[in-house]
Amino acid sequence: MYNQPVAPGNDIGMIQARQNGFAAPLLLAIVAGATVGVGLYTFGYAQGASYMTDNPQACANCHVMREQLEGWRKSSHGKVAVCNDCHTPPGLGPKYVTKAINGFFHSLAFTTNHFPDQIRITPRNFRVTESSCLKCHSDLVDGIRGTRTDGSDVSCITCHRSVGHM
Amino acid sequence: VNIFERKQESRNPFFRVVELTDDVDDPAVWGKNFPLHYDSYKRTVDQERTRYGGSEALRRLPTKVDPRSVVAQNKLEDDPRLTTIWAGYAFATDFREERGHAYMLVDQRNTRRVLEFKQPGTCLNCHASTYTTMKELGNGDLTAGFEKMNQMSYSDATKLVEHPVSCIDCHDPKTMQLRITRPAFMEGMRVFKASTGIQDFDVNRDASAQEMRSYVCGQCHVEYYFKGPEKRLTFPWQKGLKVDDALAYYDEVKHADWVHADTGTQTLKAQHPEFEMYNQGVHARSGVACADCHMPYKREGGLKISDHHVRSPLLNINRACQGCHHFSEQEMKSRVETIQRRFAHSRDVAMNAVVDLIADIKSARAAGKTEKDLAASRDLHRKSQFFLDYVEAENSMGFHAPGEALRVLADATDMARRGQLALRGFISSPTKQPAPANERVQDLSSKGTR
Amino acid sequence: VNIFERKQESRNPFFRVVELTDDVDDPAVWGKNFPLHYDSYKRTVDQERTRYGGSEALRRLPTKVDPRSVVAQNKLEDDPRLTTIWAGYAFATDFREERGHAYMLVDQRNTRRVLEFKQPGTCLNCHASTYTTMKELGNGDLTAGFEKMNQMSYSDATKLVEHPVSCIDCHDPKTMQLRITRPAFMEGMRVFKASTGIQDFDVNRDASAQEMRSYVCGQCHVEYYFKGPEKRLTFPWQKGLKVDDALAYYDEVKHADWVHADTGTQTLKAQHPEFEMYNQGVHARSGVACADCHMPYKREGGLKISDHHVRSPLLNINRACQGCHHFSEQEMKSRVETIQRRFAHSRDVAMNAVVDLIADIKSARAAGKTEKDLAASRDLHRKSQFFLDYVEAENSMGFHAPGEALRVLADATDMARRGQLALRGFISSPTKQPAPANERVQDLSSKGTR
Ligand code: HEC
Ligand code: HEC
Ligand code: HEC
Ligand code: HEC
Ligand code: HEC
Ligand code: HEC
Ligand code: HEC
Ligand code: HEC
Ligand code: HEC
Ligand code: HEC
Ligand code: HEC
Ligand code: HEC
Ligand code: HEC
Ligand code: HEC
Ligand SMILES: [Ca+2]
Ligand SMILES: [Ca+2]
Repeated sequence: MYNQPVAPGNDIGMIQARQNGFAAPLLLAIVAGATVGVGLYTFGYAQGASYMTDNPQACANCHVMREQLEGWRKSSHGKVAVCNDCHTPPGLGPKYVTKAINGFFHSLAFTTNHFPDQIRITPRNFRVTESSCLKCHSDLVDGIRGTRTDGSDVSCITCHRSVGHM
Repeated sequence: VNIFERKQESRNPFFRVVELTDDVDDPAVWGKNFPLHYDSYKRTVDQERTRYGGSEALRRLPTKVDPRSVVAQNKLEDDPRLTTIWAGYAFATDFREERGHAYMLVDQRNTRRVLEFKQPGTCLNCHASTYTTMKELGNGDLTAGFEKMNQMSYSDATKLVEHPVSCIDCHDPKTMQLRITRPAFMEGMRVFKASTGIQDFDVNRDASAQEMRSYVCGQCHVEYYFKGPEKRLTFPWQKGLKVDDALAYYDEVKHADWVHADTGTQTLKAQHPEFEMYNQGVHARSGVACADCHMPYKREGGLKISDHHVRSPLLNINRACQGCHHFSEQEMKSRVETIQRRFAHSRDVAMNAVVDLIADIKSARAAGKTEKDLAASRDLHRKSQFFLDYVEAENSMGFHAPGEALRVLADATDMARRGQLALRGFISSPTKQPAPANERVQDLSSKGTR
Repeated sequence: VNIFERKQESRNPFFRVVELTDDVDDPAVWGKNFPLHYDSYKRTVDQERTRYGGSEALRRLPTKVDPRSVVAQNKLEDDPRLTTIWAGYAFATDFREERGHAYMLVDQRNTRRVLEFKQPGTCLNCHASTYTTMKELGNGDLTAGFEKMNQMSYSDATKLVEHPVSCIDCHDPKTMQLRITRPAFMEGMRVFKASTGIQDFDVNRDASAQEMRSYVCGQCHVEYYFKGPEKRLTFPWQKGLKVDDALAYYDEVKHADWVHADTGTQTLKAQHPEFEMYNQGVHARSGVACADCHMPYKREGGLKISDHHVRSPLLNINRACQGCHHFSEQEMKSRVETIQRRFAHSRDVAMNAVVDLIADIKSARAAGKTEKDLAASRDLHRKSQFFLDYVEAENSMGFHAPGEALRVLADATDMARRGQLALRGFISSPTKQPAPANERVQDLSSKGTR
């Protein structure tokens, strides 16, 4: 179940809609939409652009991200990893796709004010983050992953949930 | 392109110096490929106690019958009430605190329960590396070998084994993946899952990797009985994993472990239902596995490995708990002890009630009461004994499922006292029956963390 | 997420359109400066039920004596056993599910416990905004006013108050900081802290900001009694906050709330010990405050404010729980209900035992047993009644401290059944006294999260 986390139960339909993995075509569609979308919102909000930089400060252009920024500063990773190290997948392509998707939906959510007070990571981004740990730690954990087959990998977040921010 | 897939690059940092086949039960051989694991595995000889767990190394004079020079605490001396509740059963002659895996075979061979009572080969299922033995006995057919071993006498069967639980009992030698090697657990899970609506569950095929981190332990750390003349090792899970379900099952198949010496009651003895109780707790619900706490990862040089020094997590709080709980070691320890202290209190209350009931039935018999007069109180004796014993035999002192353990003790206390009242002609007929303590059987072990 | 960090954020300057003095008890006036808070505060009129909590809006025909057109569930009808355990006491005439703060004054004025029984002004301490009233009565001296109000009749005293608990009862109008305005709580905390070795504790001086987030609630959500002819509101905390400590205190001062109609026992009725039970739980230990769950932060425009719509957190799981617990709302809800279901079961078992005991003593009296014959069973009736009532009256259905609540029920069950046995001449004299359930009094509320 780790590799397939259940929906982090928030009842906002629009969010539910994002909770399934993205098939390639749908992905493209969204990327397109996303770019437009981001463009659009960037117009009103500088923040949209924040998604394209790696500066944590930029994430916190949205005050709703401030909590994580504060927590991140204090965390063991505050000095070693930025938001995007953990919240975007390896590889430039995937990275910007993800940024676009998040940028689009988060900007949308932010403007329409449609999101829970206690923000919960989506299953998709949860998986992105799980895989991002390996960008830096794969050597260390090769051993414990050795008994695992694809799709049943060790979930780092189970035990290290708060490494990035409380 | 699936951007989530983790790269499957060289995931094998372990340097294989020997070829491991499915017939190597000697851990030393496996140790050649996995020296770090073998070293920690061997550390299970260590004896260190915690407030309620671990074990204490007590010296003794080796004798011809029992060559052990070191044993763990004698629980019967520490709490004589146990000899009363088990009167007439082998457990009343010898029962010690359990210790590390390294001792499982020698402790079994030398307990008076084996030395002075005839026991079947079945006992070995959980006290030795029996995988290769069973395969040989069954000429390749594990289950056939399992059935053969069960039907042998203990003395004959034990000659066939050499090691305590070994690498091969938990691991596939080729992939090192976890696997279930005990037919009793395969069958137990099948009937249990069926009770939750999942048909022909094959644990080695259908269980997730995280579940396997508990299932390998569930092969032994469970309540069991020997079914029929074939002495087949069987887990009472047909109706579910709760104590109520086990009792209902035993009642249905009319099973009793022994007849209580003082009361003549058809009594049941429960043994180490760690797996079942754990499944009633918030950790199982959260997807936390036995291995997470009892075999936490430890860093060895540039590598993280699972600590094979299986032991009390309270001897290893930093690794066992602090990954998930951000409180001091002292605070985590005292949280556990707060739970255990409460449990110990209610356990004592319940045990005193059962002891009182036994004394009452005993004197009632002496006073010549008829079987009919005793029926009601004996029925409550059987029930309260099993409920009490179930959580008492569970080895975490209530920690694995604090709420469920106390609920069971409250029920045991009520039943024992009502047993005493029944002898005095009082049968309770409440206007409102207690609401059920739990939802219908459900499988918590497979819940995710989210 | 770290609650302490969140607090920082909510430090926001609010527009002061009116000057708030220490004499303004009308929340509407405060609402001018804090419209968002006032709006959520007013929402406590909402009635919505959860499986075991919240409240249901039931229509009724307003009468001249009781003008309410909507009330909450009648618990006496839902569970008639309550009228038996409280026989002879006002609670047996009228006891409803509690609802939101907005109703506290009207529900008190119109309960048959007030309409049909003579009650003192003391009742108002927790059912109205009494801060300014007490100050006036004492010409500036809060405690003097408190004493005056206690000694008035309820009918006279209630004329002096107008609002349910209001801003001024929890806040300093200048700084908006939390403050304790109830002398009974100041005194209660002083004696309690003294029992833990801390001398002359002044809650408004010595409590941390985080503790205040629970203490303001602890002014009312606690067990209490009216001491002496002065009817002084008193909390039985001299020996500690546990049920055992409260009972020991009442025994020492020889207090009884009423004489049980059926048994003639000097009985005690417990009321809403939320604060005391919460202090036995893992949340208090972790530094989680009442307000964290019942008044979680919520986003209003750019601000994060404390939700003043005080209610069941199960109606607000995302804000109340998911800041700390990373599980779905459905999962959090079912975790709570699992705890509550177990509690409900053991509560029923214990209540049936107490009901049986009452019936037994009643018939023993009818059969002409002497006071001396009844002494032992009456003593156990007093104890088991209080233990049962204590956790039953606690309003979280066991959630605030699941382990402690079940431990108390197990003890209650044992004592009630032993009471029945005592009537039949059996007195238990165990070879081993139960180990103490808890460490010596300790102050959990002041534990940090680390
Ligand atoms: C335009 C404002 C804005 C900016 C800039 C922003 N966020 Fe967010 N973020 C939001 C909002 C609003 C939500 C809540 C979305 C929801 O729950 O529906 C959110 C949710 C999230 C989530 C959890 C929900 C999910 O989609 O998994 C993550 C992770 C996240 N943001 C990371 C980041 C990172 C990393 C950055 C910087 C690269 C960033 N955010 C910058 C507004 C923003
Ligand atoms: C950009 C590289 C990078 C990424 C991405 C990253 N880490 Fe780290 N991590 C580090 C470095 C460097 C350290 C050493 C920091 C130190 O020793 O203080 C570290 C330390 C740690 C530690 C030990 C300190 C502690 O907090 O206990 C843990 C555990 C950890 N990382 C887990 C994770 C997990 C889980 C993830 C993914 C959710 C992750 N890391 C993602 C670079 C990274
Ligand atoms: C079951 C719990 C658990 C899981 C799952 C887990 N870890 Fe750990 N991790 C630990 C523990 C315990 C330690 C501390 C080991 C020690 O102190 O020797 C640790 C230590 C670490 C460290 C710090 C090593 C050091 O001492 O600097 C890193 C980095 C790390 N883990 C990364 C990961 C990554 C990446 C994953 C996912 C592939 C992961 N962990 C999965 C429990 C876990
Ligand atoms: C070392 C890895 C790491 C870093 C760095 C990191 N995060 Fe996260 N983030 C995580 C993990 C892991 C989760 C999932 C937590 C969970 O599932 O409970 C998460 C979740 C979130 C969420 C969703 C809230 C939640 O708890 O589900 C937001 C929003 C977020 N991160 C924003 C940020 C921002 C903004 C930054 C930079 C200031 C940042 N993160 C830096 C690992 C990281
Ligand atoms: C969340 C952590 C956790 C999980 C998960 C867990 N345990 Fe435990 N276990 C403990 C603690 C804590 C104790 C008490 C140790 C003590 O008192 O010293 C304990 C005690 C035990 C003991 C007695 C140990 C001794 O020292 O005497 C056994 C046996 C045991 N557990 C087996 C299991 C099995 C089998 C499972 C899974 C079915 C399991 N545990 C799951 C934490 C855990
Ligand atoms: C083949 C059977 C078997 C398996 C599999 C098994 N155990 Fe055990 N375990 C035992 C026996 C038997 C003992 C008692 C040994 C003795 O007292 O001589 C024991 C003892 C223990 C103890 C007590 C140690 C002490 O100091 O008191 C713990 C903890 C424990 N096991 C945990 C586990 C965990 C966790 C797993 C799975 C990772 C597991 N066991 C798998 C049979 C088994
Ligand atoms: C289903 C697995 C299983 C079977 C079958 C089993 N044991 Fe055990 N045994 C365990 C586990 C697990 C422990 C450690 C936990 C405990 O002691 O409660 C243990 C502990 C012991 C101990 C050490 C503690 C004590 O009781 O003194 C002895 C001796 C022992 N068993 C003897 C036997 C004998 C004799 C039999 C057969 C009649 C037997 N076992 C059958 C699993 C099993
Ligand atoms: C009682 C069960 C048990 C026994 C016996 C056992 N292991 Fe393991 N082992 C485990 C568990 C559980 C894991 C974790 C696997 C996972 O998470 O997928 C593990 C993991 C491993 C791994 C993978 C890397 C790691 O550290 O997680 C290796 C290698 C390993 N064991 C070697 C051995 C060797 C060598 C022996 C014998 C000396 C042995 N094991 C005996 C239960 C056992
Ligand atoms: C892989 C994660 C993980 C590990 C390892 C773990 N826990 Fe927990 N623990 C949890 C979760 C999740 C909960 C449920 C509450 C929550 O959501 O935080 C919990 C709850 C608890 C509670 C409160 C429940 C209760 O019954 O009062 C205690 C106490 C506790 N854990 C102690 C321990 C101890 C001691 C250990 C180590 C022996 C341990 N935990 C190891 C995740 C973990
Ligand atoms: C960790 C969260 C948490 C904390 C801290 C907490 N509560 Fe609760 N409380 C709950 C939950 C959950 C319920 C059950 C609600 C239900 O059943 O609908 C509850 C129920 C209640 C109820 C009954 C509510 C109803 O809907 O009928 C009252 C009154 C109450 N709590 C008061 C308090 C007080 C006073 C404190 C502090 C002394 C406190 N609570 C601390 C979570 C909490
Ligand atoms: C001045 C006394 C007083 C104070 C202070 C007080 N309460 Fe209450 N509370 C009450 C009374 C009285 C009721 C019942 C009202 C009724 O049923 O008419 C109540 C009801 C409740 C309920 C039940 C709501 C429902 O739907 O059933 C909750 C929850 C609650 N209070 C929580 C709190 C919390 C949390 C605090 C502190 C932040 C607090 N209370 C402070 C007196 C108080
Ligand atoms: C120490 C504080 C306190 C005192 C003094 C107090 N109450 Fe309450 N009362 C509460 C709280 C808190 C609740 C909500 C929780 C509950 O109902 O258990 C409540 C609930 C009520 C309710 C609604 C639920 C029910 O019982 O029907 C009534 C009516 C009531 N009280 C009447 C009275 C009367 C009459 C008195 C005086 C004899 C009194 N109260 C004294 C705190 C107090
Ligand atoms: C039953 C107690 C109680 C009552 C009545 C009450 N409050 Fe509060 N209030 C609190 C608590 C608790 C906090 C959190 C304070 C903290 O965290 O230090 C708070 C915080 C506040 C804050 C600080 C900002 C924030 O949102 O945390 C303001 C402003 C406020 N309340 C206004 C009001 C107003 C206006 C009223 C009357 C309409 C009122 N309060 C009634 C308990 C109460
Ligand atoms: C400010 C943090 C915080 C908040 C808010 C909070 N909890 Fe917890 N909760 C904890 C901590 C800390 C523990 C102890 C275990 C651990 O360390 O994770 C815990 C433990 C638990 C447990 C396991 C204990 C047990 O008795 O089984 C449950 C269930 C739980 N919380 C439910 C809730 C619910 C429901 C809410 C909301 C009404 C809530 N919590 C709000 C921090 C919090
Ligand atoms: Ca032990
Ligand atoms: Ca209510």
